[in-house]
Amino acid sequence: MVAVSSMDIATGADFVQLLTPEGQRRENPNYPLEITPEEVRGLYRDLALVRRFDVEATALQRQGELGIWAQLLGQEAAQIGSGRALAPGDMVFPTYREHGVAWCRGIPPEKLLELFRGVNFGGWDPRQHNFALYTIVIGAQTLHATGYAMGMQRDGAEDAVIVYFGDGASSEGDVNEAFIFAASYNAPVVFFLQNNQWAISVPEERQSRIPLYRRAHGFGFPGVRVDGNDVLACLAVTRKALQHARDGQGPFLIEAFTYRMGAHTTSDDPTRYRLASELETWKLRDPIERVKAYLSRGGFADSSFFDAVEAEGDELAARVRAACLSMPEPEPTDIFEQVYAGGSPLVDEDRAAFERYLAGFADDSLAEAGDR
Amino acid sequence: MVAVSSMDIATGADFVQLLTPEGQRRENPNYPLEITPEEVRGLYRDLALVRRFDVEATALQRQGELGIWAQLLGQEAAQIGSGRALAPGDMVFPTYREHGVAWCRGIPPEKLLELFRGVNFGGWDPRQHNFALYTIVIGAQTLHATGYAMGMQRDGAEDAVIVYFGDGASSEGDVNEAFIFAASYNAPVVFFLQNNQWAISVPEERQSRIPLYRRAHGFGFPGVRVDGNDVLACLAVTRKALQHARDGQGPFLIEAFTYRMGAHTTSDDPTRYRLASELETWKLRDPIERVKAYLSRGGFADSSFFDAVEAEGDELAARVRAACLSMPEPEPTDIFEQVYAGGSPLVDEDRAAFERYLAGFADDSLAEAGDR
Amino acid sequence: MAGVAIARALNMGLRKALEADSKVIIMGEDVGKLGGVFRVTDGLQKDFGEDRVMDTPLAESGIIGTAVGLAMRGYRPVCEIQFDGFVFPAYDQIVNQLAKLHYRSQGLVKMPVVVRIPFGGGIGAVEHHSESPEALFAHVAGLKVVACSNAADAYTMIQQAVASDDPVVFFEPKRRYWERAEFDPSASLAEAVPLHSARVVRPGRDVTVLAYGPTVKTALDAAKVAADEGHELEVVDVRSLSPVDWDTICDSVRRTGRCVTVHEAQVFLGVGAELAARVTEKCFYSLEAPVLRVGGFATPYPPSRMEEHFLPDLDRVLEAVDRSLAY
Amino acid sequence: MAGVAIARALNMGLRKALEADSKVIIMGEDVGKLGGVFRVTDGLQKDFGEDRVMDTPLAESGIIGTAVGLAMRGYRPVCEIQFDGFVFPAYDQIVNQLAKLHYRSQGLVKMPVVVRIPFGGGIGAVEHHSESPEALFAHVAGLKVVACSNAADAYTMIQQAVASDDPVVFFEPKRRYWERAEFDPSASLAEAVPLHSARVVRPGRDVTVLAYGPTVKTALDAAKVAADEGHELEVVDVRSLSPVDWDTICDSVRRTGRCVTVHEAQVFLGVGAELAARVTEKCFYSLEAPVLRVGGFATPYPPSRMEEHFLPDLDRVLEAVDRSLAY
Ligand SMILES: Cc1ncc(C[n+]2csc(CCOP(=O)(O)OP(=O)(O)O)c2C)c(N)n1
Ligand SMILES: Cc1ncc(C[n+]2csc(CCOP(=O)(O)OP(=O)(O)O)c2C)c(N)n1
Ligand SMILES: [Mg+2]
Ligand SMILES: [Mg+2]
Repeated sequence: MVAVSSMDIATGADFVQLLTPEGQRRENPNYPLEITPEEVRGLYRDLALVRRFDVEATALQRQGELGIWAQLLGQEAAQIGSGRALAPGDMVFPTYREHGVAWCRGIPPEKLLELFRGVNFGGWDPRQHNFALYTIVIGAQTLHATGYAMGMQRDGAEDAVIVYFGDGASSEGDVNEAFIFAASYNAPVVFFLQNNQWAISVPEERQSRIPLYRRAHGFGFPGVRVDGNDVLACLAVTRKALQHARDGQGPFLIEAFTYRMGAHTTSDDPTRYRLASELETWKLRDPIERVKAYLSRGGFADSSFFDAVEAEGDELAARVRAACLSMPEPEPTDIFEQVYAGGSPLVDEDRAAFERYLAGFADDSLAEAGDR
Repeated sequence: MVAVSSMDIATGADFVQLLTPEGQRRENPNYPLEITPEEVRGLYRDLALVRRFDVEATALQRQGELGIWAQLLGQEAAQIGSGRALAPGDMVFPTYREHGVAWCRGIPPEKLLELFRGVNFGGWDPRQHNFALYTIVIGAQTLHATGYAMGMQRDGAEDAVIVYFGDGASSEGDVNEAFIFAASYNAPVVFFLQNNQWAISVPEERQSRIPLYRRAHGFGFPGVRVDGNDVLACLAVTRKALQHARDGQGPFLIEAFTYRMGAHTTSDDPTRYRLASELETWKLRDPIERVKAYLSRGGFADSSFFDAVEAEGDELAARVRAACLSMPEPEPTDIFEQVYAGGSPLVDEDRAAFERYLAGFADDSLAEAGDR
Repeated sequence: MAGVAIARALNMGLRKALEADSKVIIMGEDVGKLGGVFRVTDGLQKDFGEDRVMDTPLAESGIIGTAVGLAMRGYRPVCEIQFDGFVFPAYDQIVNQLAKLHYRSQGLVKMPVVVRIPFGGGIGAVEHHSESPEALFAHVAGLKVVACSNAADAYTMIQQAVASDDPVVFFEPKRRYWERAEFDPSASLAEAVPLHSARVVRPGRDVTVLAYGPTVKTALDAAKVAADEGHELEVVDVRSLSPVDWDTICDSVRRTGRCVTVHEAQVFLGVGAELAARVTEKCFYSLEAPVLRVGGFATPYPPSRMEEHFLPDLDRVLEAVDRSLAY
Repeated sequence: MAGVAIARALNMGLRKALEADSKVIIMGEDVGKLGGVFRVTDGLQKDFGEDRVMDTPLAESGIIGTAVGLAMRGYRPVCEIQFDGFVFPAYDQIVNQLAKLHYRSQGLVKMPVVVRIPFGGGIGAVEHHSESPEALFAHVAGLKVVACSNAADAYTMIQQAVASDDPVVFFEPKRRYWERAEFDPSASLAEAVPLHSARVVRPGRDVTVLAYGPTVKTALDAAKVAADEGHELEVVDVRSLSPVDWDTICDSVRRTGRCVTVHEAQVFLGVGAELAARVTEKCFYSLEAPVLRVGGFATPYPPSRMEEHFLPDLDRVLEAVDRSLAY
C-alpha cells in the first residue's frame, strides 16, 4: 500500500514554508509576504500568550477547576497565522481546539473555559465575534460553514468563511459532503485542516494514504499543504485562500501540517500509543522558537521585548485563573432555559414540576429538619 | 465556476474507448483487448437480450403488473461489459438498476421483477449468485462492498468485489467514506460509477464540477473514465481494475460515462427537466448499434445471427411475462417471517393477534354473512 | 375555493411563505424543475429563481447541515426529504445540531428550519418509501414535530411551520396527497388555530380515537361505521406530535372514558405509547379501559403486496374500539 | 472471583468471545493500542492482532456500513461507538441496513453485529457525551436492544450479544463502568439467564420500580431508603429493551399494583412510555395507580454543572413512589 510517512511529506517539495525551524526566512513566489518586524513581533506576542493561556487552562483542569481541556500546544502557529489573516466580516467555524483563533477574534480567553468547566456550551455570542460555538461532533461544522458561505453569496457579501477541522475529521461523510456542496455552489469557504497527525490514538495514515491536501483536487478545488508550525506561511497561504474565496473562485483547502505536542485532551494518555521520541523531533520544529530566533537574529527584538511578553503572559494567566475561580455557578432551573425560541408547554410542565420538587425539599428541611 | 459540459468530456482525451459509435475498433495501449468474433457475438446477444427484457418489464409496469420499474435503457454496455469481466468468486453489490449485471450473474430475469411487483425485497439468494440484493438507499451498498472486501482480505481469497453506484450517489457521505475505508485498508474493491448524467432531474454538474473519475485521485487510488456505451472498453477496463484489486493493489474507480436514455423510473417524467434533443444525440452513441455495426462490417455476423438473437429476445420476453403473471401472491402472515434470526416474542405476539383478527373475519362472515 | 389536493395546498402554502419573506428558501433533491417527486414545489423555482428554490447534490446530511449554516446567516430554509426512509443520513445533523443549537447558544442562534417529510405507506412503493419515523423525532428535545391530515391544515400548517423560529419536522401524509378539501386561502394566518394544537374532527361520546396524518381519515371512516353500529367515536386529530396538546386530548378522554390511538408506525415505542402513558396518568380516574393502540406491527414495513394488512385500517380500529368497549 | 469493574468485565467477556470464534472482530475508533477511551478493549489488539481488533478511520457510518459487509462475508463484528452522542452519523446504516437485511433477504443474510454504546450522563463530560438514545433504537424493528447494569451481567450479556445471530445494540452504563461486583467467569454461558429476560434484583411488595443500565443502582439505593420509611420496593432490572420480558415485569406489577419507571432519557417517548402503556394494558385491573415515569427532562442534556439535577436520583424516584402510593 502507498502509505506515506508524515516526515517525508513535511520535508517534501509540495509544502509551503516561509520561516524554517531555524528561523530563516524563505521566499515562495506563489505566496509572497510583505511583513514588518513590528507585525512579526505582534505575531510572536499572540503565539506566546495563547500558549501561556493554554498552559494555565491545563493546570486549572489538573486542579479540578475544569472537567476537561483540549490543549492547542504545538498548533499555535497554524491558529494564529490563519486567525490573523481574517477580516472582521469573515465568519469562523472552529472545532473544540481553536483557542488561538478565538484569541484573534477578540474573545476573552476566560470565556473559552466555560464550556470545559461545564457551566454552559460556549460563553460568547457567535454573531458578535463572527466566531461560531465550538463543535464537538467531528466534522459537523464544515457543513454549517458551507451553508453560511452560501448565505453570504446570496447576500452579495464580500466576506468569506473559514472552517477548522482535523486529520481525523477528514474521514467523516459530512466533511466530504461539505467539499461537494462548496464546490457545487462555488461557495466562499476556506477549509482549514490542521493535520496534527493524530486523531486521539489513531495516526493520520489510517485516514488517508496520500497527503490530505490532495483530497480537494478530487473535488475540483485547490488544496495546498503548508508548514503548520510556520506562522508566516499560515498567514500568507490563508490570506491567499480567503482572497480566492472573496474573488468568487470558490472553496480552497489548506492542510496545515503540524503536530499535537500535548495529549488529545487532559483525559488522554499518549504514552499508550506513541513514542516520546516523536515529540522530541517536533520540539525542534516548535512554532514559537523559530519566530524568536528570527526576531533575535535579525535584531528585531531584544530580551526586554521577550521578557515583557512573558510578563504579560503571566498577567493573562493570573487574570484567567481568577476569572475561572470566580465563575458563577448556573442555577438548576437554567436547565429549562432556551430549549425553544417559541417556548414549549412540555418544557414548562417539567420546569414547574421540578420547581415544586425543589420547593418540597425546602419544606422537608423545615419539617423533618432535613432527615433524608 | 469550472463546470465541465458532459459532451466535452465524453470526447476528451482522458477517456477509454475501444469501439467507436460507428463501430470502429480502437486500440488503447493501457487496455489491450484480445477478443474473438465469437466473444463479441456473445456480448451482442447479452446486450440485445437485456434490452429486450427491460422493454418487457417496462411494458409490464405500464400494464399494472409492476408497481414501478427502473429501466436500464442506454446503460447495457456499461453493465454487460463490466459484468462479463467478473470471475465466479467475485462479489457484486448493485443499485436497483443493474439488471444487465444480474443477467451476467445468472439470475433468472423474472426474479428481478419480484421486488418491483412488491412480493418481496429481492427474489434471489445473494450467496448463490454472489450478487447482493438491490440497494435503494443511495450509496449505502458501497460501504457493504468495502467491508465484504475487507473480509475477503482476511480470508486470503483471490477474489474481488465490484460495487455499482451512480453520479448522484457520488455525493453521499457513505460513498466517500467507502473510498476512505477502501484506501485505508487497501481493500480489493472496484467502484463502478455509472455516470448516466442524471440523478432523477438533477444533472451531474450539480454533483461535481470536474469529471467524477478524478474523485479517486484525491483519496489515493486510481480512477479512469471509460466510454460507458462501449462494451469492449467497459470489459477491458473492468478486467484490469479487478486484476489490480486481486493483485493486492487496492481499490479502483471506474467512471462509465453513459446516458440514461429512459426515464429515471416508470414514475418519472423527463420532459419536465431535459430536452428531447439530448436524447437524440445519445441515440447516435447507442451501445448496441455500434456492436452490430462492427460485427456486420467485419463480416463477423450476418442477418441470420441478428434475427436469431431477436427471436431469442422475444422468447425471453414471453417467458418473463408469463412468469410475472403467474407469480404467486405472498401470504398476509409472511409479514411476520424472518424479522429476526432468533425470533422475537414481540413479533410472535403481533402475529398471534393478527391471526386471531383474521380468524374473526371468518367467523363474522359466517355469522353476519359479512355485512361490514 | 373549490376542492384542493393536499399536495397542491402545500404548494400554495410554500408559495405564500416565499412571497411573505425573502429569507425563505427551499432546498432538496429534485425540488427545482421537476417540482419534487410529488410536485409539492411545482413551479416555485420558475417563479422564485434557483437561489431560492435550490436543487442540491444527492446528500441528505449535506442538505440539513448547509440549511443549519444558512439559518445561522439569517435564512429560513425549508428542506425537502424525498421520502421518509431517506431522512436517516441527515439524522445526526437534525438531532445533534439542528435540535440543539438554540439551547447550546443560550438562545443566541435561532434555527428556523423546516424539514418536510412525506411519510407513511399505502402507495404500493418499494422498500424505504413507506416509513413512519415520527417518534424518532418527537423523542428529541429541541425539535417540534407536526403532521397534517387534510388540505386546509396542510396549507395553514406549512406556513406556520415556516414562520416558526424553532426547527419543525413536518410530516406529510403521502398516500393522502391527492385527497381534496375546500378552504379559504385568503383567511388570515394570525387567526388560524395554533400550529401545536390538536383538533376534535368528529365529536362523539363513547370512545376517543387519537390519530394524525394519514390515519385521521381511517379513524373518521371507522367512526362512520361505528355510528351505524350505535357507537359514537370522538376523533381527535393530534396534529402536533411535539409538543402534544394534552388539554384537548384529555378533555375528550375525560368525557368518553375510553381511548384508542391509531398510527402506521409500529406500536412498540410509537407516538401512541406516549399518548397512552400520559393520558393514563392525566385521566386515570376517568378511564374505563386501558388506552388501546392500533398501529404497524413489530416488523419492518413489508413488501407492498402485503401492506394493506400491515396498515391499520377501519376494521382494526373498530376491533380495538370493540375491545375498549368490552371493558 | 474478587470484585471486578463493569469495564473490566466487558473486556473479559470480549476476550472470551474472540477466543471462542475466530470470526469475531472488534472495530472502532481508538479500540487498538489505546484500548478504547474507557479501556474496554484494553490489551485485545496486542493479543489478537490488528486484523481482529481494528482501529478505523474516524467515520461512524463507515464503521457500521463496513461491519454490515463483513457480516455478509461471515464475520461477527463488534463495533464500538465511542460515546452515545456519536452514533447518529451511523444511524442510517443501523436503521435501514443492519436492522432490515435479515428481513429483506427472507432470512438468507444474517447480521450478527453488536454495536456497543457507552450511554448516559453523570461523568461531568462536555456536550454529546451523556446521551441516552436507547428508545431511538428500541423503536426500530429488526434490532435487539439491551442494557447491562452490573459487572456480572456485563460479562455474560456481551458474550450472549456476540453469539446472537441478530444485530444487538448494546448499551453500557458509562458512569457505572468502575462499579465492582463479584462473579464466576467460568460459569457456563449456556446456563446463564437468557439475554432478553428481565430480572427482579430486589423483591418487595409495595411498588414495582422498573430500571435499566445506570438507574438500576439508583433504584436500589431508593429501595433501601424507602425500606427505612416502611415501603418495600420491588426493583426489576429490565435488561432487554427490545424485546421486553413482559412476563417478569407484569408478574411483579400484578403483585404490587403500582409501578414506577426510571431512566435518564427524556420521559417523553422514552422507553418508560412503552413500559407504562403496555403494563397498563396487560395489568389494567391490578393497577392501583397510573404507572409513573421518572426520567430526564424535555430538554437537551444540560451542561455538566447542572447534570445532577437533570439525572433522576434517589429522591426523584422516592417522590414518584410517594405519589404512586398516594393514589
Ligand atoms: C462524530 C464523532 N465521533 C467521535 C468523536 C470522539 N472524538 C473526539 S475528538 C476525536 C479525534 C479527532 O481527531 P482530529 O479530527 O484529527 O482532530 P484533533 O483532535 O486531532 O484536533 C474523536 C474520535 C466525536 N467527537 N465526534
Ligand atoms: C439516501 C437516498 N436519498 C434519496 C433517494 C431517492 N432517489 C432514488 S434514485 C435517486 C437518484 C439517484 O441518482 P444516481 O445515483 O445518479 O443513480 P441513477 O438512478 O441515475 O442510476 C434518488 C434521489 C434514495 N433512494 N436514497
Ligand atoms: Mg488530529
Ligand atoms: Mg445517474
